[in-house]
Order: sequence, then C-alpha cells, then structure tokens
Amino acid sequence: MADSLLRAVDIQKSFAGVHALKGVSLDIAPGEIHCLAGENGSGKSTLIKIISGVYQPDGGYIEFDGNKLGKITPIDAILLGVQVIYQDFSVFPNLTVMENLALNSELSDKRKIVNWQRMRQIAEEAVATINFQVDLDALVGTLTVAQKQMVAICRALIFNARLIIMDEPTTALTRKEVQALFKVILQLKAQGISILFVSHKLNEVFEISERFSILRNGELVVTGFTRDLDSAKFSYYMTGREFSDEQFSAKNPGDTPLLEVRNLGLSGAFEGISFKLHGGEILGITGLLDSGRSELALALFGIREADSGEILVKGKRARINNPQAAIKRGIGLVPEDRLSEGLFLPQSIADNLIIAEIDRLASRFKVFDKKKRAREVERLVKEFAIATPNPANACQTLSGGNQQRVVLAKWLACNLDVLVLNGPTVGVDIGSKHDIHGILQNLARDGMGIIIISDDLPEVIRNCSRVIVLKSGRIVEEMDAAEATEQAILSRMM
Amino acid sequence: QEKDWEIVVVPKDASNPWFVRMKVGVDEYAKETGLNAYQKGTAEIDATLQAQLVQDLIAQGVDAICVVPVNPESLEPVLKQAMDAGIVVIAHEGASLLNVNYDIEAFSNTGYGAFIMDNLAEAMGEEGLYTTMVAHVTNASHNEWADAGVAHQKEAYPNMTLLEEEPRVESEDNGDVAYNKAKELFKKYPELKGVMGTSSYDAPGVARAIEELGLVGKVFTSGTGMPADNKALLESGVVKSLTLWDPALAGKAMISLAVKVLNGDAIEAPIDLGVDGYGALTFKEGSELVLEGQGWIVINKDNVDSFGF
Amino acid sequence: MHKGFRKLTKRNETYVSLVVLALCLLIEVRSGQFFTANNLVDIASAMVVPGLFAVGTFMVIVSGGIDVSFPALASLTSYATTKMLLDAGYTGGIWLPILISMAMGALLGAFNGVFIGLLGLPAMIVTLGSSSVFKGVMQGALGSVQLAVIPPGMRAFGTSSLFTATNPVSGLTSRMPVGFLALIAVLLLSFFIMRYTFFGRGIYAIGGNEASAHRAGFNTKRTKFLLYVFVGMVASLAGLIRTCMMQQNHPTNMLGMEMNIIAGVVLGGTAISGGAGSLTGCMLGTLLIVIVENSMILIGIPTIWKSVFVGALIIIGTGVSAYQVVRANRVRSTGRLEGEVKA
Amino acid sequence: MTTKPAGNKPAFTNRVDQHVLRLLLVMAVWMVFMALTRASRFYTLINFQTMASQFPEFGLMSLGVMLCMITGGIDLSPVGVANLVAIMMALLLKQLAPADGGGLPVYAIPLVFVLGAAIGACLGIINGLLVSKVRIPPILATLGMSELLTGVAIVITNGAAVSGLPVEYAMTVNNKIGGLVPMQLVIFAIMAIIVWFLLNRTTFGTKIYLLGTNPTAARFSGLKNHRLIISTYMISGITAALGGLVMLANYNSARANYGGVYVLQCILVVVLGGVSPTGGKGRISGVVLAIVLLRMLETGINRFPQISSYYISLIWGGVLLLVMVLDYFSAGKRPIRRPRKIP
Ligand SMILES: Nc1ncnc2c1ncn2[C@@H]1O[C@H](COP(=O)(O)OP(=O)(O)OP(=O)(O)O)[C@@H](O)[C@H]1O
Ligand SMILES: Nc1ncnc2c1ncn2[C@@H]1O[C@H](COP(=O)(O)OP(=O)(O)OP(=O)(O)O)[C@@H](O)[C@H]1O
Ligand SMILES: [Mg+2]
Ligand SMILES: [Mg+2]
Repeated sequence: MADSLLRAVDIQKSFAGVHALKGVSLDIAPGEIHCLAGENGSGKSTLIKIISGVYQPDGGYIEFDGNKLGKITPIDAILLGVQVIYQDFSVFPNLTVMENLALNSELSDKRKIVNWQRMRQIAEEAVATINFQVDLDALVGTLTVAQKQMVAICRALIFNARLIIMDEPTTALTRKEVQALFKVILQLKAQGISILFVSHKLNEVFEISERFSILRNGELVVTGFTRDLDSAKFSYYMTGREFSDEQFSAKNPGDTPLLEVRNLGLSGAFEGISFKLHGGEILGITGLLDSGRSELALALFGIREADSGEILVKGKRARINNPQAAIKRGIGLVPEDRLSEGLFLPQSIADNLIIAEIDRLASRFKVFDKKKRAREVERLVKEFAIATPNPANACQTLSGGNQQRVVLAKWLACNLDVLVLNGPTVGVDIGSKHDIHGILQNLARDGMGIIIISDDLPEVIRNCSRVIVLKSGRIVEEMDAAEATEQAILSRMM
Repeated sequence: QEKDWEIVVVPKDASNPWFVRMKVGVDEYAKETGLNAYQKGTAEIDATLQAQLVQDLIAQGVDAICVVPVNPESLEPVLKQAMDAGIVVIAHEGASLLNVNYDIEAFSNTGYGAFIMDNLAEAMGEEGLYTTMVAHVTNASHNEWADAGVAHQKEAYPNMTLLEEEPRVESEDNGDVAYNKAKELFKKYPELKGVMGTSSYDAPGVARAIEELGLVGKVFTSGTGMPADNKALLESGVVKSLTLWDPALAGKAMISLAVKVLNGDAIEAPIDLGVDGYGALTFKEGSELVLEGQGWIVINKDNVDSFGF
Repeated sequence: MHKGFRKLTKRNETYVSLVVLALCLLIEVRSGQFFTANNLVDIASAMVVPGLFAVGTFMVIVSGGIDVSFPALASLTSYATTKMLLDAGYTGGIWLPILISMAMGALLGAFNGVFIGLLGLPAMIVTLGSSSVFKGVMQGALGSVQLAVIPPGMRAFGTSSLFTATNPVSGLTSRMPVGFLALIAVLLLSFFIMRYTFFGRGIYAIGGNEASAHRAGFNTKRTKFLLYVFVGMVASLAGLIRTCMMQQNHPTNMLGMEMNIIAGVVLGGTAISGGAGSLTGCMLGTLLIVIVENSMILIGIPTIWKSVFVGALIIIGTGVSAYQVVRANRVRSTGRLEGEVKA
Repeated sequence: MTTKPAGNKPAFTNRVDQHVLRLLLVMAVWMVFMALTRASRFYTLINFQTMASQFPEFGLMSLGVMLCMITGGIDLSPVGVANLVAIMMALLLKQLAPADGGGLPVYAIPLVFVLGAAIGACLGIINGLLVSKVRIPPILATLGMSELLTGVAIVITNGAAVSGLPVEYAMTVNNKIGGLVPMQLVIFAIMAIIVWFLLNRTTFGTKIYLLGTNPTAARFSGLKNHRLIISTYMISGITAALGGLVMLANYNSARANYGGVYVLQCILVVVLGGVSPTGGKGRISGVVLAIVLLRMLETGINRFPQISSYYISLIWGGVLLLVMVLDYFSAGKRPIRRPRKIP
C-alpha cells in the first residue's frame, strides 16, 4: 500500500445540519478495482464529490500520487486523471449524444472553439470502446435511463483517466450491459487504471472488486480484501444487522383475479399481453430494457392508454385512460424514476406521503382535516420506518432508501388492490431493500395483488410467485418462481 | 399666509418634454412669487397612478391642486374628494371635469382641433385625402381635437376627404410607431395626401416617413410640437408649421388662478392672470367652470427660434 | 427524406415559418404591397432593434434564465451616452458612441450578472429589480427628458443607408439602414458563439442541467456572468441604434417592449425552461411579431381592432406550434411525455 | 442517517417565514424613517385610509397572480380582465339605472359583483385551458389573452371611457364602514382570507404547491393537473375581476387602458412577497405584506415634494434586490436546489 494512487485522509464534511462524513479515509492503489459500499445516505456520493472537486472538504485532505492537493475544482480533478460517473449521470438531456460524449474531454483540453468533426470522432471512438449502439445525433433526453447511463460511462472512458469512479453505475443496466461493463472495467484495469466502484449489489462486489471499503453513517466501518468477505459479513458491515432471506410463496390467492389483462397492446411498445393477477400474489415481470416492460407499467396506470385489448378489474372491464381512473379502480404505480416521477423533493415528507390519498383527508367542502392528516402522516412514518426527525422536513433531506419508502407509503395509504412497482429497489441499499421486500410480501399476504417489474433477477425470484418474461413487447414465458432459476429466465430474456 | 400655501401642479407624467417645459414655468413662477408651488408627476402616463398621486396629495392636506388629467373621467371622483376636503382644484386640458373650481384652457379644444386642420388644409392646398393620428384611441383630448378637426374640415374644406378605411391611427405616443404607421399608410393608400397629428410625437414621426419615402412636397402633416424638438424638420421644409401653446405659461396660469381662488378673489370674466395669453380669460359659452384664453401659437421655420424653448 | 420530414414536423421552426408565410400571403392579398421591394426593406429596418433584443433574450432563455431588464438597460445607456456626448459637443463619428454605450451596457449587464451568475439568484427576480433600478437611475438621478437633437455623427449613422429600394409602381422609396449590418453582425457573432464556442455550448449545457454543467467542468458562474455582460452589450447597442435611427432620444419609449420580445423568442420555439432553441426560430418568432405590428394598416385591420388581432395571433400562433409539437413528440419510446412543463 | 433535529416548525416553512420577517424589517425601517421625517403628514388617519383604499385594486390582482405563480405559471392578464369586466359591468349599471333618474334597484350592486366575478372566472378558465390543454407557455398564453381582452374592451367602447354611472355604485364601494374602514379594504381582506384559506386549509392548496414543485410527479400521484391549473387561473380571473370592480368604483368610470402599470407591479409584488417564479413556494402573508409595503413606499415618497417620483422605482428595485440578497446571505448556503431535470 506504499504506492497508493489516491489517498483521502480523515475527510470531514457537513451540510446544513447533516454531518455526512465524519473523518473518512480511503486508499486506492494503482490498477486496482476498489469497491465502496454502504447504505443509502452513508456518505458515498459525498466522498466521491470531494475527491472530484465538486465539494470542498471541511476537514482532512486528498493526496494524489503522493502529492497533497489543495482546493481543487472539477476541472483540476479531471486533469489529474480522475473521472466520475455520477449517480444521476450528469448528462445534458437537451444536447445530442455526440455532444454529451465529447464535451468533457474538449473542456478539459481547455478548448474554446468547437470542432464538430472532432467531437463526432471522439464520440464514435467512445461508443466503440464498449460497443454501445446508439444514434449519436439523438437528444439524450429522448434516451432510456440505461442508455443515458451508457452515455455517461462512455464519456468517462474517453479520458486518459488514471482513476475512474463509478457511483452505482449498474442500477439501471441490464445484465447484458453489466457484463459488457465489467469486461470494460477489466480492460481498463489491464491498462493500469484504478476503478472505484460504488454498489449495493453484493454479487457485483464479489464479481469485480479486489478490495472494498464500507461506510456506515459517514464513518469507515471496514476496508479489506474482497476474498476475505462473505455475503453475511458484507450485509452485517453495511447495516449492523443480520438477515435471513426467505422465498415468498403466495398463501391463498382469491378466485376472481383482481386484475386481468387481455391481449393488451400499445403500438411501438408491446402487444398481445395477457395475464391474471390474483389477490395475495406477487407477479414478477422481467425483460430487457426495451422489452416493453416500462410501457406496460405506464399503460396499467393510465399514463399511456393502451390502444388495443382490454383490462378487467375484479372481473369488470375498465377503461384506464389516466392515472385517476387507475387509482379509482384501486391500482397504484411506483414509478421507475423516483426523483422525477415519484417525489416532490423540496416539499415536506408529510405532503409527499399523503398526496395520493389527499381527497380522503378532507372533510366536506374539501377542507383539510389537519388532525386526520397528522394522524395519517404519523401512522405512515411509523409503519414504514421512515428515518426522519420531523415529517415536516423537506423530502430531499431523506436518503434514497427512505425516499423510496415514501413513494411506497404514498400508495399504500390509498388502500389499493393492485400495486405495480417498476424497479422497486433501484439504487436502494441492502437494509432498505430487505425492508421493502418484507413490506411487499406482507401486503400480498394481506390480500393485495402486486406486480414487480424488475430485472434484478434475485429480487424477482425471491419475492414473486410467478414470473412473466417479456421480449420485444411480447410474453415469451410464464413460469413459477419457485422453480425458476436466474439462468432459465436469462435465456428466455435474451 | 399666502406664503404658507402649498400648491401642487400634477402633470400627466414627468418626462414628456411638454411637461418638462411646464415645470420650467412652475418653478419660475414659484421663484418669482415666493410661493410654495411645485410640480410633481408620476413616472409614467397612467390614469390610475395619477389618481393615486392626487389622493396622496389630498391626504397630505395641500391647499391647491392644479392638474392636467390623463383621463378626465377617472379623476373625477378623486377630485371630488379634494373639493370635499376643501382643497382648491384647478384643471388644465380637462374641460369636461365637473369637480373643479375652474378649468383653464389655452383655447377651446374644438378651436384647437380646427386650427390644426386649418394648418393641414393650407399645406395640402385645401384638397385631397387625409387621415388623423392620435396617441391612443383611448386618449381623451387627442381624440377631441381629431374629431373637431374632422368636423371643421367637413364644414370648411369640401374638397378634402377623410380616409374612410383608416380614419384614425395610433402612434402610441412613440415617434417610432408614428413613423412606421405613416410608412404603412403611404404604401397602402398612395392617394393619401395629409396626416393630421395630435400628440407631439405624431407630426415629427410622420415627417420622418415622408422624408424617407421621398414624398416631401407631395404629402403633408401638421400637429402639435415643441419648437426646439422640431427645428430641423421645420427648417428643412418637411413640415410647414406646427401648433402649440406654451405649457410653461399654462402652468403659471393655473397657479395664479389657484392663488386668486385661495385669496377669495371674485372670479369674473374677463380675468387677467398676469400671464401671456391668459390676460383676458373668458368663460366658455354655457359654462361656469371652463375659462378659455388665447394661448395658442403657430411655429414655422421663420419663428422657430424666437421662443427660447 | 421521410425521416427528414418527420423531423420537420417536430420542429417549432416549421410551424412558425408556416404562420409567417400565411401572414405574408394574407397581407399581400389584402394590400398587394407586401412583396414589394420597399416594403421588404421597411420590414428589415423595423427588425433591427427588436432583432437585437431578441438575440440577447434568446441566449438568456437558453441558459435557463430570463431577462426583463433589457429595455431599461438600453434606455439608460443610450440616454446617458447621447446626453454625455451632446454636453461635450461631440462631433465625431459613430464609433465612440458605440464604444461608450456598449461599455456602459457591459457594466449594467455585469450588475445583473453578479446577482444571477455569481450569487445564483433567480433571474426573473433580479432583472425585475434591476429594471426598476435602471429606470430609477435614468429618470431620477439623470433626470432624463427627451433629447430632440443627437450628435451629428449619430445622426449621420442613423440616416445613412446601405441602399434604397424603390417601388416601381408607387415610386415610394425605403432606405435600408446601416444599422441592419449591426443586426447581421450580432447574429453571426452569436451564432458563432452559441454553436462554435464552448462558452456557447456551456449556455446550452447550463440550461439543460446546471449541476451537470458544473461537474463537466464548465465554470457555470463565470459563464452566466459573462452571458449577462454580453447581453447587456447587445441591448445597449440596440438602444443606441434606435436613438440614431429615430434621430432623437426618447428615454421611456422602449420600456414595456420586453414582453413582446420574449413572446417572439418563445414563439420561435425557444424553451422557456431553458436548454433548447435555435437562433433561426428566435428570428422567425421576432419577425412574426414585427410583421404583425407593422402591417395592421396593410391588412386593413381597423385601429380599434388591432389589439384583438395581435392577441388572437399570439394565442393561435403559439397554440398551433405548442399543440403540434406536443402531439409530434407524444409517442416516444420511453413513454415519458416530453415537455411536461410546469404550467 | 443523521439529520439535525429541526424544531416543531417545518424547515421548509421556516425559511419562508424568514422572508416575511425580512419584509417586516424593511417596512419597520421605512415607518421609522417616515416618523422621523414626515410624521405629521404620514401618520394621519386619512393617510392610512387613503392607502387602504388604493392598494386593493392591484392587491386583488396580485392574489391571483400569486396562485398562478405557485403552480409554476404566471398570469399577465389581470389588468386586461379587470378592465373588460369593469367596462361590461359599467354598461350594465347604466342599463339598470332607471331613466327617470331614480335610484338603482337594490339587487343591482350584488348582481354586478356576482356577474363580474363570473365573467372573470370564465376568462380565467380560458387562460387555464390554453395553459393546460393547449400547452402554451403561461407567459405567452396570458400575454396574448391580455392583449386580446384589451382589444375587445377597446372595440366595445371605441376606446372611450364609460362614465356617467349611477352614483350609488361608487358610493357603496367607496364607502367607509363606520366612517373608518374603506370598503375596498374589506373586499381585499375577504379575498385575501379566502385565498389564505384555500392555500392552507384545503386540499386544493396542498395540491397546487405540489403541482408547482413537480408536475410529472403530480400526474403520477393521480392529481388532476389540468383541472388544478384551470381552477387556479379561474381564481385569478375572479380576483382580477374584483380588482376591476374596485377600480370601477374608485374612478367611477371604466376604460380599456386603466391600470396598465399594474401588470408588472403585480409580478413585482408577488415576487417580493417570496413566491418563487419557478413554482411550489410562497405564502400569502408575504404577498400581502409586499402589497402594503409597496403602497407605503410610494405614498411616503409622495410626501417629499423635492424627491422625484422616479426614485420610487429605484427604491422599489433596490428593496427587491436587497431582500433577495439578505435571503441569500442569511441562508448561509443556497438551499439544496431541486434538480431541474433528472435524466
Ligand atoms: N447537498 C447536500 N445538502 C445537504 N445534505 C446533503 C447533501 N448531499 C448529501 N447530503 C446528505 O449527506 C448524507 C450522505 O449523502 P450521500 O449522497 O453521500 O449518500 P450515499 O451514500 O451516496 O447514499 P445513496 O446510496 O443513497 O446514494 C445524506 O444524509 C444526505 O442527505
Ligand atoms: N405532459 C403531458 N404531455 C402530453 N399529454 C399529456 C400530458 N399530461 C396530460 N396529457 C394528456 O392530457 C389528458 C388528460 O391528462 P390528465 O389526466 O393529467 O388531466 P386531468 O386533470 O385528468 O384532466 P381532466 O380532468 O380535464 O380530464 C390525457 O389524455 C393525457 O394523455
Ligand atoms: Mg449516492
Ligand atoms: Mg382526467
């Protein structure tokens, strides 16, 4: 460890009222793949932003190549050879893929004048490195989440970086893409580039990293070699708790399905989709990114009305052409993108919790019943163990896992019959993930019908009673989850 | 006691050169007489702003308010409050007002409109197609002048005709708009021979268009304007003559009359306010409130330098 | 070809062009005067000042900001310049006035820039405030009144022309003002800035996602600061040219233009939320507004119907393109509806 | 997770209250200043009564603008609505007045208020439809409507004022209750309380705050975005109409161009009151305070004969910037920005 590439020493950082990092030290050797893990809100992203010059530390310092650094800006960090793929990708939705790819490198070259030809060349090379197929002239805003993430990854690869930091790069990637990414990472390692890899996903940590560090509550809990780690230890270090994972099995599904879909189609997205969902069941829907799974979720919730086929709710035909129609029939949706679709970040946690059931908290004449509201908020905060000192705080003060609980709680407050979850635990740490799974299973046991749309196969297998596999907008397989293996599902997805 | 009176002149706004000139008169008069008289205007021409300023003055308890209303109708209830509070109210360019002690007109609005028309007719050789221009169709006095001008033409100049399709265009109190509107008019109506302006931006703006389109000597305009601002146009012959009265004198006349009323002097025609053009004010026919003077002036290239403003 | 056409249907510029074209044809049918040399020159000349303002407004809106202070800024700088030179008895050419007023424009732009760029305060609030301040300084501290005479150099610039268009039928002539070159120059410059410099790409990037722009290595504070300085300079140039062309300075008659200019820019497809828009669209939108304002008589709309017509045109013009663009973009692979603008 | 325990007060709310406090401070400074310099002319009953009868006109309009801004929109049409409604009701009043010069029927004034508010509501609904269904950016939709409504008002009246109203109307609305409290103030207070109630005691209030914060999430939460937006603009139409009815009484006449300065003034007041132009934030207490503060500043300045009215705009802009900067530095750091666009 004598020759470390980057050393962060005793880093301190507070935000108005939040002590995010309490003296964290981190050491990265040249050419190593180092994994940084920790629960939501443990300070991983903050540490990264300090390394990359986005934030200034309140205390401690950074050493690069043995040199102690002073105050650095993002550009300084880039020039040192530090590249970051941020959790929110930091892409520009209003610019083309080409520009998104080439901007950073051109900026770090301190260019003032744009050479579009060179930009295109840079972009073409970048997508070629990991064989990413994309229209370079498309606006990034029109891409899917995974494609955006690929753009961010390609962008980082352009640089002659010495350290690439990836903040949860795989959250929105499919397995195939993750494999491709890992191949790239190994290539990079072979070139002597160090990788700092942030992830919640146990299997990824084991698969790719040589060393790991785990943060909890802004403190470094442990750092060591991955080969000395096992899954129980890993979870324990992260959460300070121990878990046992049990397979869910539907207890007593009702007779009439809560939700039945017949031959549903939406042009350009999916067609001929039929399935039934009984109370007490958790149905898994999985597929690759463009398999139509997200559109199906939107169609079930009325954001995009299906243009053929029919939806039956409790045996009765229902026209679901907008979210209110869905809610009225007892269907809720936990959307794919929590930040932009699920939450009102600057508003209070309380308002975020009760917004979907708000009309039930009003007395006559739509006058808000403050007492009822307070009681409801208190109940939800307690029931979903949302970690906040005060529900009147802004929702953005919560960590990712807690934010996801808020979205979940918002729907469960409405006494729905059917809950559709699109990527329920994307970017959520083990502890919260476990809790969320527990909540979902309990709900199913209480008779609710749940649809989990996810490509996190262990999640699907462990929590669902049945799994539907989508491919190119069609159902290619329906299997019993208890008998399904990851391998079997994968082979049908591809 | 006379020295303690507070007499405020409220113009339509404060940056229009017209009222800047009025302020010159007011300040001069205050200095000469030692009265506590001053002018206070709003930042923009706006009926509501002016009404509120007057209300503030009432609440402050001034002794006399001399006002040039943006909009006579909207000021009426406010002036009533002033009268009720025992404040002397003198108006100018507000012949329709009822809640005033007196209104002074440099002349009658109809007479003025007719006079602008006379000037235009003379330039046009008393024949041809013409139209009228006002700041806004919502502007009171401009439209009165224009109406009077048209009425006078019907009577006195049978060979002139009003442009049927566009009898009244707006300059929005903006020289640039007047210029662009005139260009449009001349394009669409090649036979158009004259534009009767009312606001002090109209004639100069129209003249610019006449000059640019190469119509000097073929198309004419007349209207209101300040000498210094229009010197170049008059001298180059694009505009033959403009009409005005001196706002500085009007300002002085208002204060002078206010003092008389405050003093309790009997107001009987003819009244001499000791101001040029306001030496023998007479009541407008059938009115006990409106006093008319002989204050208008014609400026042309010969006399444009003789006014000193 | 087919793809190209589809792309066209998604662009705002297409719809605005169509609306402009339809309006031109309407004017031509009603007056027979639209497509005459002198009328086209008149329109071009009327475009100069709004066009310059629109360029600045466009850049600011792309950066995710908004500027309502440019008329006040232009009024103040052009008044102060003219007054100062008059008082000094200046008889030289146009360059010194341009220099002085643009320097002042830069200074006042920097005033906005400090609050918006460096402190990060909301642009709308800052420019509302600074607009009042500029107006107050001009009318209160400088005691502005109309200046009927301007220095001879400015006057010469305002009346000189590139060429004169003559209508062979009516014999009417129109001058193409030299100021039009300024519009062309500023357009070319800003096109270059927006497309070929990283400062310009930074403006787009900031409008798209400010935090990302910062991380990507843009100096966002400096970019925004400089943007407002630049916009201040363009606005002050517009103010000065207007003074020259009118051959007099009226301190207040530019005030209140801001909303129409912003309307034109947004009409041309610049996203009011920032990040998207093209100079072409911006000019088309402005052109539409300028044509409307200068063709009421040609169309034969009676003066008292003018506001009705302009209002209806703004609503229909923006409505058509807003509605078409939403429709064209509605079906998208992600299923998320684009332009979920805050309403 | 470590979060500093906040007090009982919500953190988000606390920050806004700070803003209100700052406004109070500015107001206190001004009142002390007036007491030291012009006590005998400022601190009089009639002066306060006068102020209380003046600000309701634009105060009412500002209430609506505030609601629209909370949803992330803006309303530039209140003056257009006010004048059109005032004109229509003035014509109605003249119809209702018996030809023989007798008194107005008792139902006339209530009828005028109900009908006026209803027309305002309809006009507001049109705004709301343009913004929500047609998806025209609010700034353009309401600008166009404003122009259109003004135009209609001009066409109806030919640009002239409608005057010669039956005296009872102005007498009733200008009346001072118990000889003390101006009726205009009462109307304003009632509307302010209604708006306060809507924002703080009904689900509608919570919904529009959330809608203004994130319309996509609002849609995904099952809120009826369109209906909410339409209702908001409808309320704005009603408050604007009431503003028009108060103007009708104050000036005992109606005209298409009354109160032109109020458009920007309303926005200024609302923004100074702490409403964020990007939506989702703002309280009625701040706005009411800003309305009163504006009036006090203006009336105060009018107490100084030697100070030009132009300094009002200087002071006004200065206060706006000052309060913003105070907010900035007292917050220490900028509050966490909501990511504008999340990929
Ligand atoms: N800009 C900020 N202002 C205030 N608090 C912040 C800010 N950024 C982060 N925090 C807080 O600091 C703590 C650490 O946050 P950080 O984003 O580093 O967590 P993380 O480990 O990356 O979590 P996740 O797994 O959810 O990404 C959290 O409590 C968070 O709420
Ligand atoms: N952001 C958007 N982009 C495109 N279309 C939209 C958007 N939001 C809503 N729509 C369309 O508008 C229609 C109504 O949407 P929504 O359910 O949000 O409105 P609503 O408030 O229920 O309106 P109403 O009550 O009048 O039906 C739907 O058909 C939807 O497809
Ligand atoms: Mg993180
Ligand atoms: Mg609906």
